[in-house]
Amino acid sequence: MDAAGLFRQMARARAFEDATSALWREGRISGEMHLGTGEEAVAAGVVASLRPGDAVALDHRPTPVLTVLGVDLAGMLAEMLGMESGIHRGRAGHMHLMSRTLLASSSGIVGSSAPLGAGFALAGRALRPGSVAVAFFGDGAMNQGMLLETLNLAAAWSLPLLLVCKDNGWSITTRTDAVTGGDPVARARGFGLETVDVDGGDVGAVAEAAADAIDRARNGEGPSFLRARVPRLDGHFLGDALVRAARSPAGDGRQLLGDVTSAALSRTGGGLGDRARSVVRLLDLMRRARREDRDTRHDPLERARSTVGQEVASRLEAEALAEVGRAVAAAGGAH
Amino acid sequence: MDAAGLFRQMARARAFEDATSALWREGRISGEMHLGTGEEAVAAGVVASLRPGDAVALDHRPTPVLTVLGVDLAGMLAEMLGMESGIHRGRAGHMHLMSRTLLASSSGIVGSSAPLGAGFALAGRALRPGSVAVAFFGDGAMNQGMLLETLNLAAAWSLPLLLVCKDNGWSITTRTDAVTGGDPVARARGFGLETVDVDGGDVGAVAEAAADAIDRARNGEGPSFLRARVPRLDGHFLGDALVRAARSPAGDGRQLLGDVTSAALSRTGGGLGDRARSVVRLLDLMRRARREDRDTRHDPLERARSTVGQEVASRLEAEALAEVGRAVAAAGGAH
Amino acid sequence: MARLEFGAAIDAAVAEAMARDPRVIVLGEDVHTLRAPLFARFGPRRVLSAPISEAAFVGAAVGAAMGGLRPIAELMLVDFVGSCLDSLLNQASKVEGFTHGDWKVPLVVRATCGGGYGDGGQHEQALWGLLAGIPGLSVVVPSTPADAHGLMTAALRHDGPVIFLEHKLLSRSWLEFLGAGGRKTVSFDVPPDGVEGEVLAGEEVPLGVAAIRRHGDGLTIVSLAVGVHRAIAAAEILAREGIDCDVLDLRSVRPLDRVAVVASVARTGRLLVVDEDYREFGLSGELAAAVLEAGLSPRFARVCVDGTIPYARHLEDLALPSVARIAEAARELARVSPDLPGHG
Amino acid sequence: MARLEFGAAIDAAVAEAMARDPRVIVLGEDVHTLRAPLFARFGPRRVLSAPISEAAFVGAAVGAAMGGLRPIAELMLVDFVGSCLDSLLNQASKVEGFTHGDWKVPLVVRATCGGGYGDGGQHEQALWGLLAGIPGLSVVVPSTPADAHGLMTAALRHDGPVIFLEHKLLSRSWLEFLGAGGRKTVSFDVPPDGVEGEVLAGEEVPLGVAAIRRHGDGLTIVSLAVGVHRAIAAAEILAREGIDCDVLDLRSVRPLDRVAVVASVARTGRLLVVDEDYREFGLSGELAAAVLEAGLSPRFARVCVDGTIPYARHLEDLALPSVARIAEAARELARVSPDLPGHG
Ligand SMILES: Cc1ncc(C[n+]2csc(CCOP(=O)(O)OP(=O)(O)O)c2C)c(N)n1
Ligand SMILES: Cc1ncc(C[n+]2csc(CCOP(=O)(O)OP(=O)(O)O)c2C)c(N)n1
Ligand SMILES: [Mg+2]
Ligand SMILES: [Mg+2]
Repeated sequence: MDAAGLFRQMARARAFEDATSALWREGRISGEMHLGTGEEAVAAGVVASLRPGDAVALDHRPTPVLTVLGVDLAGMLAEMLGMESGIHRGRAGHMHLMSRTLLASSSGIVGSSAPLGAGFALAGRALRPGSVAVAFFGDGAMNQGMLLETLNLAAAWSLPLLLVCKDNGWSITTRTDAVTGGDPVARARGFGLETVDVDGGDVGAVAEAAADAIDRARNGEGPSFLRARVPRLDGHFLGDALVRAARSPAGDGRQLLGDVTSAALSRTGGGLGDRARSVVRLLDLMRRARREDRDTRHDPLERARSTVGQEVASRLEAEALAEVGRAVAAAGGAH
Repeated sequence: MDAAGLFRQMARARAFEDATSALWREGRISGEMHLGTGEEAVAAGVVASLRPGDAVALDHRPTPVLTVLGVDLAGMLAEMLGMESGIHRGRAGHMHLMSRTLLASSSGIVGSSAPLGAGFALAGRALRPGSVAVAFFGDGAMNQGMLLETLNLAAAWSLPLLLVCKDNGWSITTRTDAVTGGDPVARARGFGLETVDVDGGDVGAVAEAAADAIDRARNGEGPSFLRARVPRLDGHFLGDALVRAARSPAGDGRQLLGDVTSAALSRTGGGLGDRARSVVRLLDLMRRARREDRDTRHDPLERARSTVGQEVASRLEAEALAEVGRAVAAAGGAH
Repeated sequence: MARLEFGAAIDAAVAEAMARDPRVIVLGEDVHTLRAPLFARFGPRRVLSAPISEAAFVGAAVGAAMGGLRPIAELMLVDFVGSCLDSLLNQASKVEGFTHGDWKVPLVVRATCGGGYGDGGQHEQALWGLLAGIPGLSVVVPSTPADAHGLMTAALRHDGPVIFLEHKLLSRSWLEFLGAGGRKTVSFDVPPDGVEGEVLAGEEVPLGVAAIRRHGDGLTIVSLAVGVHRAIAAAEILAREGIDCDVLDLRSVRPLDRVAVVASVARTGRLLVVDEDYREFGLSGELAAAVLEAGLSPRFARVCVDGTIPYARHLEDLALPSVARIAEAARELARVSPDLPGHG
Repeated sequence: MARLEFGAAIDAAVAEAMARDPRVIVLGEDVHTLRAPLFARFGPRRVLSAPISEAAFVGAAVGAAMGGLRPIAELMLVDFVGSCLDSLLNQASKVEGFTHGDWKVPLVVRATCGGGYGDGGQHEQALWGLLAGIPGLSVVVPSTPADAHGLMTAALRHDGPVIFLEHKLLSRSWLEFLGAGGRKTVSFDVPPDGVEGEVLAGEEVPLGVAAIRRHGDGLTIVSLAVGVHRAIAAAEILAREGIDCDVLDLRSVRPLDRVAVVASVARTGRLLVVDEDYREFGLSGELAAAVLEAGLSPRFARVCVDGTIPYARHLEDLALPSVARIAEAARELARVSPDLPGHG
């Protein structure tokens, strides 16, 4: 796909996330609303190589991929609004958006997209020769047993599967590397997988790497692991408490900081060093959360804009906005 | 520990396994009786570096390590005989032999020794500074999620833990490498662990490698992964159907071979190539099982015998036999 | 019509389905040996040996079912469900509900269950109550070769996830594999009618339909799997003492055949549950609720497993529902007179 | 005596225990932020942030408990127990039985549970019935800050594994974290008496003891967690209609306070179970068995969750036990007259 085509998909995905965010703020979407802002280049770049009969298994940030795949936007929005006109008549919600016809599923259980993707690959090999499956997940999911087992299963069964790790550095409020040994790519290689490491904010690079890996899978040459570094532009979920506290320490963060300070000064407790280590870690997390909050320098859309040129970009964005606007209206989102 | 000391422990462990085998044949031990014959060098070599306050988590072949650790042999035998005089009054049986005072546990769930060992290490670090924990498990367990997660947890928390993979090449009747991607050592390294690969039939090599790793753990330098290749001398468990079939294709194997042949010749089914692949694989497994059955060339006791000399070895073996004989009698095993 | 052993009856149903429908595949640990005839006949692409990764391969079976196959994932022992519960609790059982019926998961999880051969507390559990507590799953536990064959046939035609439990004491091959290991020096209290019997190829036993194994008006015994055979043996003793028992074989735990249970208990006024699963928060409680919800007020008792199953054979015998315990509980129940018929 | 929120009451009990006993540690995902005050006060060696590896860190908590610590493993949402069931089913719950009481596992697993904020079917389950079905575990589910504090205090003194479930609708911090996210545009049907209340430091609420929340002779409502508050609200409506209800708050699912349930039902002759867990094969069935085993024959009904919890708020309201459904079921029960007292 050409750069404009990729940008168009990214713009569509972003417009969808932005619309979701607005509806969430209005109180019309419930539960933990995880946006995929920052992951649009990965969604567009990978999906560009997919064909009918391929399958995707998604995690708790499914909407960019589903948008690019072509799931009905009004139906997805209506689903998130809990309406009977939703694609699952309001039964599933945003962590469980699926499409049987497009062979796309999502799940809110961290790591579960990997075995599901492996199963899609297995079925694809038997029923749709030449097809592939893709499993998307985060860096934190790389510590979940069922996913680790699947790295092995994919290699052992030589499945036509692409495992895509969207590495945003975070597991909710935990820096993933603080709870992880080694590096995701080396880890995947240790399971005998082909690996590739790309800048997930560079849609061209993602598209190229994914095309290679998917080609190999189609040709029966087995699975690959693709690590794509992505930014997390909107915190873990909308309303992320850590991000809000970091943004406004004297406002939303007041309670947390007050509680932490008085606890650290408690008469009984750990040694001074221990307490200091904790406080420093918490402040460091807030610093990072603040720095990354809506950091446009790493925004894949900003980066892609320069490739296609301002003019084309603006036109495509306007089209995307209009399309999503129509979907919002159709879903009954505007009121 | 000197070579004779190590040999003595190996001989004790072997004598215990042999006594167990005899009791099993007499029909006095129930359930799946997994022996640790072939693993004696690993047991003796690792335990040589342990001290009071250290802990071990074991899998379904716990007896060699427990014997070397010094658990009451008569009590263990009585437990396996299901007697009130057993160390757990007959409640636990051979897959769940434990010792609270020695901080040793075992479990029949593949992979579970790893998280339990990590927990022992955590408790040891907090309550018994300078202590270590060891988790023993097989090559097949390296594909179990909770174990894979623990490779990471151990590295991330820098636990004083030694992870010992007794690699016998088998997972029941499956060649582990047929269902495994990559290599166990590379895999462990991919989790950021220090690794060491030893000949698990060479007790001196095991003892040296384990001593190093355990030293480092004691000094707060974190966990290690030790892969020890071991032979499987008595099949997966006593009475292993594949081993029996391989040993006597016209006897114990007749049913299996007959069923397989008539199935392969069935009018409907897979293509010829598929059927042939299956049959070849089954025959190959039987060939291997037959070759490895009680293969003395790889027996760690035979190999250690030459190091200590025939005379010393015979004396130590006689002592071990006598000790275990007394334990059998005390347990009420002789009749 | 053929006389088959319990395990062979299941394998025959699987083979029939595999021959009929290329979407049926088998995956699990050691299936190349445990299902060697299927492996030899259908090849390694339809009988896939798995690593010891229950979460991955049962999870993959869910995905494969969503992707158009009809997989049978073999779990060896149901006790190992602790390693893959998520795939059943949050994936297989939820997809149909999430998609409001649009996407179904035609998956069979085949696992052995139960004790009676001295394998200890981590390897002899029943766990059908725990699994039946998950909406969206079906759970079947046959007691005869005919039912084993018929329920597997039905499970493979069903469009939702089915847990198929094979009691080791009924399955000679498993008992030989795990318990005897070629020894003539051990024996097990195996119910003959459960181990071998007539089987009709292609015949389906519908999910959720109980069978009456014995008729009597004094007391209803509801059971499943090995318990059914113990209950029948107890009923024969009891009959000689003047206590006539209905023996109901549930066959399916979920869906539960409430109608059959209620019909029998309405007649007898006494309900004795014989359940090899843990006593509390499971099947026996659900049966109590079923009769109360139907407005009945029977005398009620249950013979179940109370805690971790002990390893020692003599302790295990005491822990599992035995003929003696069933007869004892039945006599106790028969002593007090019930209200008949159920009011309300 | 202090007025505390539900979540703060639990944290206070944890802090008291940690200050008193250096063996108490906390481990789990994001505990450095979710328990930031504990983290700041006791340091990263006693409040350990874990990777998303429930099987490893809950399993490690079992080992740590066997090794001499008294860990609290936080599971975030109880729905994630699917990823670590083995550590509870086959390890934590079995060690004491295997060793005939010699080796105990003083472990607390703290997890949130329950729905009412539109998070969908994988994130709002109760699952206390499933967990209570495992012998060797205790399962507690408080409904007030005082009980939350007292039960956590008891759990931390208990020598066996305890599952401590914290209902998200009662816990303002969790509801804010998962549901509101700083918005003023959403609201939840939060029971005020569950959310904030008086708490006595150091006071223990023993495991296995129910509390009577309201007295009445016409009908017994047995519930727990949010259900208790819904039941009380329903009872107030019913009282105006002439139906007087006992409302029993179980507080512990296992051990179950059978004595309290039986005493109340013996008096009222009617049992209504209000249970946010799945209807079948769980707590409500066990309560039916408890009263039948006691020889009672009450009118019985239950208001539970029937299947996968739907995402849409209005559908979720219909799926979870509501005041309206409880009142309706109670009226139905009150219409038929019971046998009093229980015979047998
Ligand atoms: C098994 C399981 N454990 C914990 C959670 C709670 N949880 C939801 S998202 C998340 C973080 C996931 O991190 P990552 O995989 O890196 O994805 P990201 O959110 O960073 O995109 C966690 C811990 C869950 N949903 N499932
Ligand atoms: C979770 C789980 N899955 C399956 C089994 C059945 N099982 C018992 S031993 C074994 C093979 C283990 O292989 P490995 O870890 O290499 O140990 P080995 O028996 O070769 O010493 C299996 C699959 C089990 N006990 N637990
Ligand atoms: Mg992440
Ligand atoms: Mg092995």
